[in-house]
Amino acid sequence: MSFTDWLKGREQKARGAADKRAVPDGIWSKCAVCGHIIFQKEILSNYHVCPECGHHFALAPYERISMLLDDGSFTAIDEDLRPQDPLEFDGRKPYRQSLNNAIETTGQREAIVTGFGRIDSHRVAFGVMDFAFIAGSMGSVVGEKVTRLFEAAMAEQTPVITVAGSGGARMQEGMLSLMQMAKTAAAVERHNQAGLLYISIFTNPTSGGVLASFASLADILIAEPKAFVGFAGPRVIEQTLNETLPKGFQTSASMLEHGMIDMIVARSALKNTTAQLIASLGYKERSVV
Amino acid sequence: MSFTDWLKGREQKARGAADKRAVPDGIWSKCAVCGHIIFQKEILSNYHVCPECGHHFALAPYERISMLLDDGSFTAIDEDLRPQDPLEFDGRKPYRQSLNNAIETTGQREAIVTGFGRIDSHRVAFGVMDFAFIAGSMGSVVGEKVTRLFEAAMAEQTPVITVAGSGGARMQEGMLSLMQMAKTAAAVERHNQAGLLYISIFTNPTSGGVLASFASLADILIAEPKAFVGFAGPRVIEQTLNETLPKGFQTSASMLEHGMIDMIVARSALKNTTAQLIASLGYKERSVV
Amino acid sequence: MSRRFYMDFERPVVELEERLEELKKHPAAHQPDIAKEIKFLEAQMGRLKKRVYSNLTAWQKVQISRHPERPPFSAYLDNIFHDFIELHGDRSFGDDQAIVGGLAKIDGRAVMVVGQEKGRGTHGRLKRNFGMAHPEGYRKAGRLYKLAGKFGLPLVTFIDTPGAYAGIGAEERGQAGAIAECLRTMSSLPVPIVTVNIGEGGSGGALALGVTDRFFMLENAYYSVITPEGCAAILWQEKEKAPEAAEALRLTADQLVQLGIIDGIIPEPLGGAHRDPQTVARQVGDSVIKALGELSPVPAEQLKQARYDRFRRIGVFSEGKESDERANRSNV
Amino acid sequence: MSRRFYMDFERPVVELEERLEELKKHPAAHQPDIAKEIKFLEAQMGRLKKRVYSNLTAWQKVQISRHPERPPFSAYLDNIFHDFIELHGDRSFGDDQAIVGGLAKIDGRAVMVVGQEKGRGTHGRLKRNFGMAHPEGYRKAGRLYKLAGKFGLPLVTFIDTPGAYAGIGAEERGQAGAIAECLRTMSSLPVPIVTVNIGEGGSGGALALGVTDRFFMLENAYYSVITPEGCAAILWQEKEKAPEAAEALRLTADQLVQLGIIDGIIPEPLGGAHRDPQTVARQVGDSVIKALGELSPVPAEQLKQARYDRFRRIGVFSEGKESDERANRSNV
Ligand SMILES: [Zn+2]
Ligand SMILES: [Zn+2]
Repeated sequence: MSFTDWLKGREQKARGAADKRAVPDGIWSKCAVCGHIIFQKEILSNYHVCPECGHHFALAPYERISMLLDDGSFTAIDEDLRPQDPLEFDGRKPYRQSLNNAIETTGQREAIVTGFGRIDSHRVAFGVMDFAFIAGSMGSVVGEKVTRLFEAAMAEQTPVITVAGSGGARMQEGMLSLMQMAKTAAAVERHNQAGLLYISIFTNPTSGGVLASFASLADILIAEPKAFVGFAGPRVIEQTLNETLPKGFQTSASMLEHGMIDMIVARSALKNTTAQLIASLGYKERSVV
Repeated sequence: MSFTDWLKGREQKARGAADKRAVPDGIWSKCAVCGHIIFQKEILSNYHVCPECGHHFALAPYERISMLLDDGSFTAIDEDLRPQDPLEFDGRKPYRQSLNNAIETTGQREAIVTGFGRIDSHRVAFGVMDFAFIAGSMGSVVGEKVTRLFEAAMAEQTPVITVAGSGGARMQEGMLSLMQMAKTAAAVERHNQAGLLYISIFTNPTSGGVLASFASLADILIAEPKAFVGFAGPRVIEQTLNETLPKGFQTSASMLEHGMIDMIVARSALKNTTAQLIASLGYKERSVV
Repeated sequence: MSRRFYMDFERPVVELEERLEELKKHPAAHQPDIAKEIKFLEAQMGRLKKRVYSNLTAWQKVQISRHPERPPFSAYLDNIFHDFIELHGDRSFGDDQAIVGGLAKIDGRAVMVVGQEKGRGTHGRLKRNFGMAHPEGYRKAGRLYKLAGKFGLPLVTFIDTPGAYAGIGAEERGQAGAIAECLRTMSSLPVPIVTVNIGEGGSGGALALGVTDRFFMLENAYYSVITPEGCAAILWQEKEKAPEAAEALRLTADQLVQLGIIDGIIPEPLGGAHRDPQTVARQVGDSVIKALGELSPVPAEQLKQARYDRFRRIGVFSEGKESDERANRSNV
Repeated sequence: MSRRFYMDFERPVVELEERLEELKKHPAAHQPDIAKEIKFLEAQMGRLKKRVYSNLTAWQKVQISRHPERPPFSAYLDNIFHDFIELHGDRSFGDDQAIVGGLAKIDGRAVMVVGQEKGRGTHGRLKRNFGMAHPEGYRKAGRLYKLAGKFGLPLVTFIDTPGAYAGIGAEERGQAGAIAECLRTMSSLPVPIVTVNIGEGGSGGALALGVTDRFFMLENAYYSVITPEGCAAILWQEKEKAPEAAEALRLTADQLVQLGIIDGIIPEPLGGAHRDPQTVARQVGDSVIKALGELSPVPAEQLKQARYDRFRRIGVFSEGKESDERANRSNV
């Protein structure tokens, strides 16, 4: 099983929606982790977290926006950026076809939504990735949108918040994808050197070229509970080592224990925590620099 | 046995001179490590290194100066700084007495000699510690002389080279000694922020408050072979852990393996290496900053 | 009653306390003669406490600073600060629980707060390694210092450690270098720094949180270049001389004010901070708030220069011809 | 003769080479008819080599880039640079032997040089972990980058890695973060950077040495977002499709020039760099020296801006109303 398959498995497990049924009282789902039966409105009121086991189901970008940003405050930017097929990449499935499928399934044009909004009235530049769009992979469009987001935030002197969920760089755009790592890292560094705040939130899963570029370069790194967070896929590591991995390896808890992230924050507390961080760090007195 | 005893044992071992005899052909010594009999002039011509086992014998400051700096190029500064006994410290032996003994034995006024000289014609600020002076410990005078050395180097825009050999902070000056760590670290940092080069050389032994302050903050860290380099004394660690320490622990080789120093350089190559480093790093083109 | 932890010199106080409590529990406690004895003993108690605690030796203070019930950093965090968000990890090896840090507010002002945490109870102490940090702890601290610098947040640090941990992994991962980097970073940080030593100030491991603009000590805290035991082992060749070493090292708050090394002493109730943690915390909070108020208007360059000068002038030595000696004792 | 390592597609060349060598060793090699055959075979050899090596597929180039006799970074270090002083360690955990770096001179100019070293021989390869670095290797690289920045030394990097190491310790010590920090540091380094990919350019682990002002590749080197095998396993669900994946990924030097990602190709002798390491090294040296000559007069701010722009413009996408599409293909 490839890393992407493995991730997709996790993803499907994570979407209670996969197991959605209608009964007279309403629509219900079954938590893929604990088996608990949950009514849809209960899921919605509980931040898409299983009330039984605390599993954090995957979110679509606009669900995330509605949970994290002030109501109606978000305005997308660069919505009209669309992927091309510069390598005319033809694997088992042509890239064009993968793109069309992803666009159809998610209703998005690419694996990230970027724009400006408010968190507890603080204006922020905001980007949220969509793992459902070709495993949240970063190709030219994701790289460009992330870079423009940081540039726009610099122009406006606002903090940036990103929510990552990604399998890594997008293979089908080859080296153009790898170069987005350099491009986004450079943009983050400029924003950093301007003294501005960047908060990066890792959701399940965050890995590969996204974790090894912009997403790791924030002032504050937050992970959702029980998220997969790691550079290499566990299958790759198992093949390298020819042994099974320790329990809890590459989870947000392990990342915290090994000093890689600042904190794990449950989805229900994410908005408050983020707002508090921005209140402390987001608008410094320039005089002290 | 205390750390200082242990260090003193090493020190005595290291000084082949302790075992010096006169025979008709000249003066000879016995290497305390391998037992080899060495004539004094052979020691001198071999950089005070045992030709049999490569053991680096301890050097007096002016021996070090003659090996590392261009002949006759050294001019000492701040020679007239002398220790006081601000705490009127009275251990098993009064501090005044320890000082007088040290001054008598070493012919030095304190545990460091500082000044300016040339290495392969490059002008440098230079400081060398004397372990024979109360275990090379850093009290007010050592801290002040190190600080003045960095300040003078900043004024002249020259690199600084220090040769450390120290058991740590000087207990008999209490907190005044601990504060020298902060004072010297701050001076190094100013010199660093001015874009100037600092090369720190660890000799046997370098430990405690000297290793945990200015001596570790250099751009390039060099250790002599087989030197003891560590923060805490091995006896302290053994007591903490209640077990014996791994072989080679806290040696320059172990420091290299664990990524803490840039290189180990034999005494015979030290001048050349230092000169080469200064040639590359010491006189940068200011335009690029 | 469960026996409290007490130090040798406290025995008379504790014995009297126990007798008093026993009497008060007595069914006939309200009877005139017993009530009278209680009253008498209570008066005696006040005098006894004053006698025992008012003239503590250096070594007795060291013992109080190590009292197992002494309020650790977390007590001050809870009592003085609000909206604390802990920030974890050194971003390269681990999250050392012996040092705790994060964003918080004090009196409405956002600050970065970093302190050494000894923990409470056996489990807590083990988890915190008795407040003895590994290099990753100092690297976490350094990371938070820099974050404070980037965002212009004042830094408040709390010292309470017997010393940096002395162990194999700690040495192998560069304990000395990690501490040195903290000194370097603090020395040039462009924000106000206020430090409180709330208990043990053990050597370089403490100083890594102490290159500061204002340094306060609790009355019974100590701050020393080496532990009294370590000093005794080296200079007297016997650990039992720790009380003498404690005296000789001049490690108490009042002695360090005299030496010009610290700025102020925060009083403790008779017997130590653990006898009234709330009051002590409030007084610590007041000192920190006042110092932040003084430092905050100062421009960054001026702050850094003043901090440099503060340490620059510490040291006692003589200079010049021996006959014409001019001693530098500006700090004494 | 000891059998040389060869790749499948090289078999005809190797067989002919072996026959030729045998003939030459023959006692009667000087006799006219044998001498004539040798001459004939040598002519044939030239044609054969050209046929076999001139139109290599992407996958064949990947195989050449991994040839066990291919000159590693150390060969270039020895041949192009002089006065090399190796600088070790990340100053916090270890000294990763998969990345080698230090001060050196090239054509008399002092530079910082950092490269991935695969090692030679079984022992050497193991010691170098086959050129796959751990986080401490990337942290060492980052430390040397900053040192170059502080002292205004141009940075020369050599890429040759299948990828960053994928292992438990590597993950636990923050492989992703360590790579990201390298990208960040290189992107804002105030000195000229020149990079040569001498063999394998495996993904983020290679890019951590490649945020540069000039990027050269040896003719048979590859540079890819993922190894062909990895790509085949994921997209084709079978590793055996690696040749197809190699083709699809556009990972060869000439394809990357076309994509505007690299600046130049340094030729190799027919069959690969291992057939004439000296000549290849000389050509690599010439390219580096020329690039350094061009970049050195450029002021730091301008260098940094140009480097930002270089990566800023990479990416292929369309923008605007779908009907009125304006594609960004500036780099193609
Ligand atoms: Zn559940
Ligand atoms: Zn010997």
